[in-house]
Amino acid sequence: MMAKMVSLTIDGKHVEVPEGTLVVNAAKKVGVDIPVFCYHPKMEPVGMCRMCLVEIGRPMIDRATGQPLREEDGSLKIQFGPKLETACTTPVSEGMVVLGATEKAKAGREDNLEFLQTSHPLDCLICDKGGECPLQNLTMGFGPGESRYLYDEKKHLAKHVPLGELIYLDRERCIQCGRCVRFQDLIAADPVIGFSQRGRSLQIVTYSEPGFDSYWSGNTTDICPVGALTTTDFRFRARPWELRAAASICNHCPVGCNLTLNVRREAVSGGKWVVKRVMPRQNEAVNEIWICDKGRLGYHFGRQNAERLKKPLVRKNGELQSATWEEALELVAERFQGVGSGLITLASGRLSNEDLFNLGKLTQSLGGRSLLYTSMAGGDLTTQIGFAPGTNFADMGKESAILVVGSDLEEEAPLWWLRVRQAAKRGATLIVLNARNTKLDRDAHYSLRFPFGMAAAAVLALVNALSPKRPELPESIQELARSNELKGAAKAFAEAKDAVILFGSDGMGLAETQALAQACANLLLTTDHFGRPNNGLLGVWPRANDQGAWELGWQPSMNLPADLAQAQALYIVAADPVSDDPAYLNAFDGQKFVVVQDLYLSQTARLADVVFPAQSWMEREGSYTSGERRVQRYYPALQPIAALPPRVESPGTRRAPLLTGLRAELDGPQADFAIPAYLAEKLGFEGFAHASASLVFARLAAETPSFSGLTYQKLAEVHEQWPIVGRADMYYGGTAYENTQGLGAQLALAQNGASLLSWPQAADFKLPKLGGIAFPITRLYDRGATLMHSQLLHKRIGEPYIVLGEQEANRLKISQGGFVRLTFTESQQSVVVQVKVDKNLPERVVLAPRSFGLPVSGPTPVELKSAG
Amino acid sequence: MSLVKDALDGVKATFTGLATTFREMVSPPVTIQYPEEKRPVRTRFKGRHVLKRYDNGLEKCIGCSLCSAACPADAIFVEAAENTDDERYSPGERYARVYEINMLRCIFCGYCEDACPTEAIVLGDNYELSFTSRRSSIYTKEFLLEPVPEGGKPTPQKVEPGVYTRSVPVMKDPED
Amino acid sequence: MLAEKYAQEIQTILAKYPPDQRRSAVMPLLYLAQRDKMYVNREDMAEIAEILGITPTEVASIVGFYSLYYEEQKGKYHIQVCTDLPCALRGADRFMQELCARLNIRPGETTADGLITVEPVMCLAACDKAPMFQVQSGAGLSYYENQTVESALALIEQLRLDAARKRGRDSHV
Amino acid sequence: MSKEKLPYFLLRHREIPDLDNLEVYRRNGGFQAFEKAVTQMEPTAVTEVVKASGLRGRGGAGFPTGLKWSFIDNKNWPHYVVANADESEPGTFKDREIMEGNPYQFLEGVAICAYAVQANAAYIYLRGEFWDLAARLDQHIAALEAAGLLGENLFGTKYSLRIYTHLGAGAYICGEETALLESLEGKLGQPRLRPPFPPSYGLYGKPTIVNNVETLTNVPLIIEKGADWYRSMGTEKSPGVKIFSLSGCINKPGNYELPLGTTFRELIFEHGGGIPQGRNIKAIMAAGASSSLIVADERALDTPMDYESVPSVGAQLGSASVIVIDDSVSIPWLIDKTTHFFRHESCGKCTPCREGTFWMSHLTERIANGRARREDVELLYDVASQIRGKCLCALGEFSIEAVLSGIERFRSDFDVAVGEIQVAAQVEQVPASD
Repeated sequence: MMAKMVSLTIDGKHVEVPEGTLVVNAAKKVGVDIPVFCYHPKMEPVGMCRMCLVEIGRPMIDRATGQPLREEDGSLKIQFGPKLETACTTPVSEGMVVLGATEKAKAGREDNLEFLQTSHPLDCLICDKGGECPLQNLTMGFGPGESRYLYDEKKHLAKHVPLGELIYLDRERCIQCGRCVRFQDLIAADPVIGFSQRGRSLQIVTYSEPGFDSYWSGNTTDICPVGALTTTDFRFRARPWELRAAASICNHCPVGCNLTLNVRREAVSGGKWVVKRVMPRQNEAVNEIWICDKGRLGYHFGRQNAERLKKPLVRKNGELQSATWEEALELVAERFQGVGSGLITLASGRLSNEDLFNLGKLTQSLGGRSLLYTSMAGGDLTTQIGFAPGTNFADMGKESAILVVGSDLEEEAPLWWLRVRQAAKRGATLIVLNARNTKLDRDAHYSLRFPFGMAAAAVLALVNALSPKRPELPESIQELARSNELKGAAKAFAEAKDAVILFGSDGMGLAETQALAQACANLLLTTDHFGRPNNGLLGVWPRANDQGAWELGWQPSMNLPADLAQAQALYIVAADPVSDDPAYLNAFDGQKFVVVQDLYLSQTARLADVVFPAQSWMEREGSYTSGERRVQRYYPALQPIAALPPRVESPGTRRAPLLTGLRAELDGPQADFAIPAYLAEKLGFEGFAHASASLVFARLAAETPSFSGLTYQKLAEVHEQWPIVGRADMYYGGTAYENTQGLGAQLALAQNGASLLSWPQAADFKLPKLGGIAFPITRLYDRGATLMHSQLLHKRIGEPYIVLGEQEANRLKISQGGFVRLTFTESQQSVVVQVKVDKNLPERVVLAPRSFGLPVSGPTPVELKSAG
Repeated sequence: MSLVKDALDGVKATFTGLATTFREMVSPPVTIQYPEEKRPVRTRFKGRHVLKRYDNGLEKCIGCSLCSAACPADAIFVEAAENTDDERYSPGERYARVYEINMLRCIFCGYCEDACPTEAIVLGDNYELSFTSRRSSIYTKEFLLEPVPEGGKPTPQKVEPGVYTRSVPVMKDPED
Repeated sequence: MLAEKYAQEIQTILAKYPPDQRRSAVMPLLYLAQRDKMYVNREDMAEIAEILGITPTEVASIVGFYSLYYEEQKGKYHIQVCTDLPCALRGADRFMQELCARLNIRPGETTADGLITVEPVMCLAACDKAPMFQVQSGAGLSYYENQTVESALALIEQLRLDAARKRGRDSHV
Repeated sequence: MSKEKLPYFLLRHREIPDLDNLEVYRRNGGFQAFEKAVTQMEPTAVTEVVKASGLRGRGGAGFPTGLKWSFIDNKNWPHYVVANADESEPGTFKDREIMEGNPYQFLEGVAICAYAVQANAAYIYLRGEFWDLAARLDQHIAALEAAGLLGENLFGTKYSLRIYTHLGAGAYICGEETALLESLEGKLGQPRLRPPFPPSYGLYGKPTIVNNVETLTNVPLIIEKGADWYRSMGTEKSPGVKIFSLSGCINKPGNYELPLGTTFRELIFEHGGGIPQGRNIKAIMAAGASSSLIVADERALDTPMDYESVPSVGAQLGSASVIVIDDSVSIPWLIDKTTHFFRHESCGKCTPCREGTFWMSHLTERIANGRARREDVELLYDVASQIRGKCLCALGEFSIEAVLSGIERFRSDFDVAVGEIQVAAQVEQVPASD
């Protein structure tokens, strides 16, 4: 439904905008700058800062006839109010005349800026916002030039106030616009910072433990119109104008947030180019202008630190020793030759499409098996009835339904949590179906709980409520199935014009998520919610490019330890199974030939025969496929590590090394897609590209149906986005970067139409009478390889722990913070971990966070004993 | 006639020339015994940069990088860090952890001096700028900083908390 | 713990507001917490937040904004003298100065025994009966109107006696 | 202007002892109006009577009460009524006397208002200092519930009503109706953006009527005796009686219930007993600290105090809190008092008020203490003018009234203050504190 259009003039420019548009936005659309501080286009207006004052005139209406009055020349008679009005709170109306450049309006701005300057310290010289500061810019543009305030009477306030260990507050600089407070309250739903005191003493405070306890805190530094809020990461590290910007994609989760990596040469790193900060880059279909703190502050693993692998390692006399590329490649090619089906290539979704394509192709050429290293299945279904091109959470509202099942969405994919929540606020029916309470419940219309282990059955119960083809339901789901809540949710889902399902892996492993995905697919097929925009199935994958891996034909093994044990040769890329679960150690018996390709010498790499050093994503080019099936490019930000002295060349524009021939020239880590290509060349296989990611992508697109038609050029296409950010007028939307490097493109759906699948296995899952079951859960801040290099977040990550219900804790006579000995019934391994108590959990349930060193890949029987 | 006149003119010219020679023979020499002896520079001469200190020894440079931004030759590199009261280099929060000028690039325009909000960088008298490698053409902060004045203490200093909270001192407008 | 100590009061307070608007109860609950110590500490704020389902920061914001809540321990009795214009026209400023001088403190300070804090406040809506003040203590708030320095000192003496008696009683328990 | 003494209508307790006893109140006709409204009148009819009476809001803004009630949004439910008992304007002390002396008439007014807009819950937002008063009101409400005058199915109809008290905690801004609603919702007492106005978006986002205590206390009489009776008092455009709070340099400060249109002279010299110690009247503030300073000349003294006439002497009637200033008072000292008040009470939400009141108070402090530069008076005037027309709510807008009118009308006092001549202030100043 199109909104009614309203026409008006702003500073003489004619504008036509939808009814309800605010004057300030209408002006921005025609390039008229109305300065703002408190207003932010992503938030409701509050009209606090009074910066956007303009003169507004409206046509006079004849009370008798209801017709507008006209001047003698026939033009509308306009009446201006006695006062200036705030453009940020006033919606447009037909025939309105907005004047922002009159003496009166200009005086209003000058007055306001003079007021703001009475307490602002004017320490732009050392302020991290200096150079990209709205107050600085607007004062230059609209300010009075001089202040009549007596300098001696300026209020001096604390300049070094840690709100937590991540965000610092400078009380003097704060202009009380409240953007940060409102962001945390309305968008992040973590009102952990607030205003205290009043009048001129109004100040930002936090009483959360730890301070500023939110995954979204970094965004407040972007939208802060002064340098009051700064991140510990960037504080005093560089001036904004000294930084170069490289477009990138976050690789922590499947959302695929668009990033800008700001780089600069750093003396304390020996003059190397380093990433100084990570900033959001606008993509209104993906992350809008936000990123979570993991994306912003967890990038350090890609930096060129001392622990990074720099040269290939080859095992000689039982020791891993440095070797040349030639030597290492030669050895691997020789050993892979003829291994045939004895080869297993194990790679994770941390790799790009190009990497996975070349790795898969090499494995295929050798006759081996490519296995995706993941804890979550169902990608075979998301490739068929996943998000269709044109799907965008931003377009979902009334008439849409969103079902989130088996996922703690804010922990697994923060931006999706944010966008789903906003869709719910716009009127989309949000159904949250989980075994336990999550933050998303607060916004849910239907918040349903199923017994632990019964996710697929719970979805089948929804189908059951709708479809005559009733799948059998196990006993323990019957109560939920009979509830009116569930029936209401099923009905709302079925009746929605558009509907999507997000399924995650909360408390589940491969088998369970496979069943869940199948149940979800059946629900979508039953209700005809697939194959068109804003419909389909979304996997909340553990890694950034898991969807891409599935699209390229990678699949996990349902019994990986056994498969690995049986293999003759292993090629493990961007995966560290041994750290995740010591059970995998059995696979490394010393007999088989093991090649590991990674950034660091991981636990698995230590067991390898050959280790290839890989380039981090910030040193190279590539593309990821997000969970929403959007293929997005990332660009090199840093020069790759080279053992040879670096050539002085500016980053940002540099492409992957152009190799005329291999061997002697190869130096330092190589791109993950290039290494298999080198091997292929050694082995004499045709059809591999190693020279650049774009060449690989061209082959990939030619050989993979869902990618067909995509090119790097296409992925780099952009169009105008709203709100406007990142240009000279960064006061408007904050310091997020404008997207000039590509919005990406969504994959086409598989050609063959989907039909109703067989009902998944949904056997009754009963909690044991003795011991307990450990269910894996995902925490945003985990102890995985990608976060442990970011020391900033260490305090937030903490030590390994498990979560128990109150009853369970009481039974074990243990309280929050106590220690418990956790023994895995099958393997009889045991660990001592700390306990957190969640009063809502049932007995016999143990929540075990993934990537905390606990070998829980799916529901696992355990025994618990208090350990003091 | 003309011959005689020519001869006389020749003689005259010779003596005129010799007069200059004799005069210069007795006037003091222009050359000096550089490097033992050095000629003073003009007051507005722009020589090698000096990073200034306050009387108490704290560095004037606050690491704001404005000199680097102003430099048309991109010769200056500044890397800042945060002061603490236990380890204080300059007043306020920020100081220059690294300050380098590439003298191969510097064109002695003095823009850095103009840009400096704390009068920390000053183009001094020193014009002896020879170096033997590209590496040594990069002058570091340690090299550029002036010596600690008498009565001052070297940086970093341990200071009373809360005394040096302002980066920029309140300065009078320049009077000249 | 407030929830145990004042279970009945908390229920009464919560019953005043619609069930989905518990947050409204934050101010009355803060008064409840302040009764004990004449200030609200972090634990109390956290507990009130827990009762109302909001964050401790949101509770602390309220404490900071409203001038009748204290985040720090001052005197047991706050003598709050209105010195706004109408009262000042009737000598409230002089009244407070003299009172403070007699107590040997400055406005805003607490007497050496830690009992009495004298502070100027904004209008108390008793402009016709100035000089006047209110006494805020654990027992609540009471107005004292048409005061003289002598009458105020007599009251303070009484408050001190009460406090001493209370202490004596407490120490016997 | 007729001079015969009208009986008390709002301060009836001055004539009837123990009116704060429900029995006594009922014996004097109490709660008949409410019963009549609930049992015999349509809700809209009640609103119409109030509209016809010409009653205007007594809290300061003077908005027609009946009109406000008629704006209630009937598409959105439930409705609420909130009585604004956050009386905090320096110079205002009328609501407290009503609620102490004549509480039931006020509660009956709340009840009638609630019935008129079909609200089933009403809150009385009292300033935090009215702690004892709130406790007494709670007892009165309990008494009403016990007597079946509040609660479920009143007078055998389907209508039910509960009244609750809610204490603020020391914030003048909460007298602003939207800030009051925010505060009642458990948030910072900062004003909301308007529109929407409370009758369409009020407490908890629901349609809400916010009325001052005195306004509501008028209502039972209007319902009982009719709109025409009410109109027979006061003036054509400002009908009815009003409580004038008289304070400052006056012999007999206190509340005076008089018809609107009574002159300043009558209030100050006849009722208030004139200026103490035979001094001369210098200025009048008609609406507490928020008001302009009226030069107390003959014309001003003869001005009737109603909503239309007071503006003719460059001021507003507001809440009719009349502060009398005699010739011993230095105007710079006076505006230092008012700006200090506003600086302390500014909520900090909008820039001009937050920064402007702070700056003004700096300047007035300097001027009042004789430390000012000559240009500071001009600067003060500029700063005050700079605030005008830019604030989010009335607090900031009215914070400048005394400053601007003070400088305009009493310039010579300022000249003395910024001159080198030190004039001993009548009242010693106390250091400002936040």
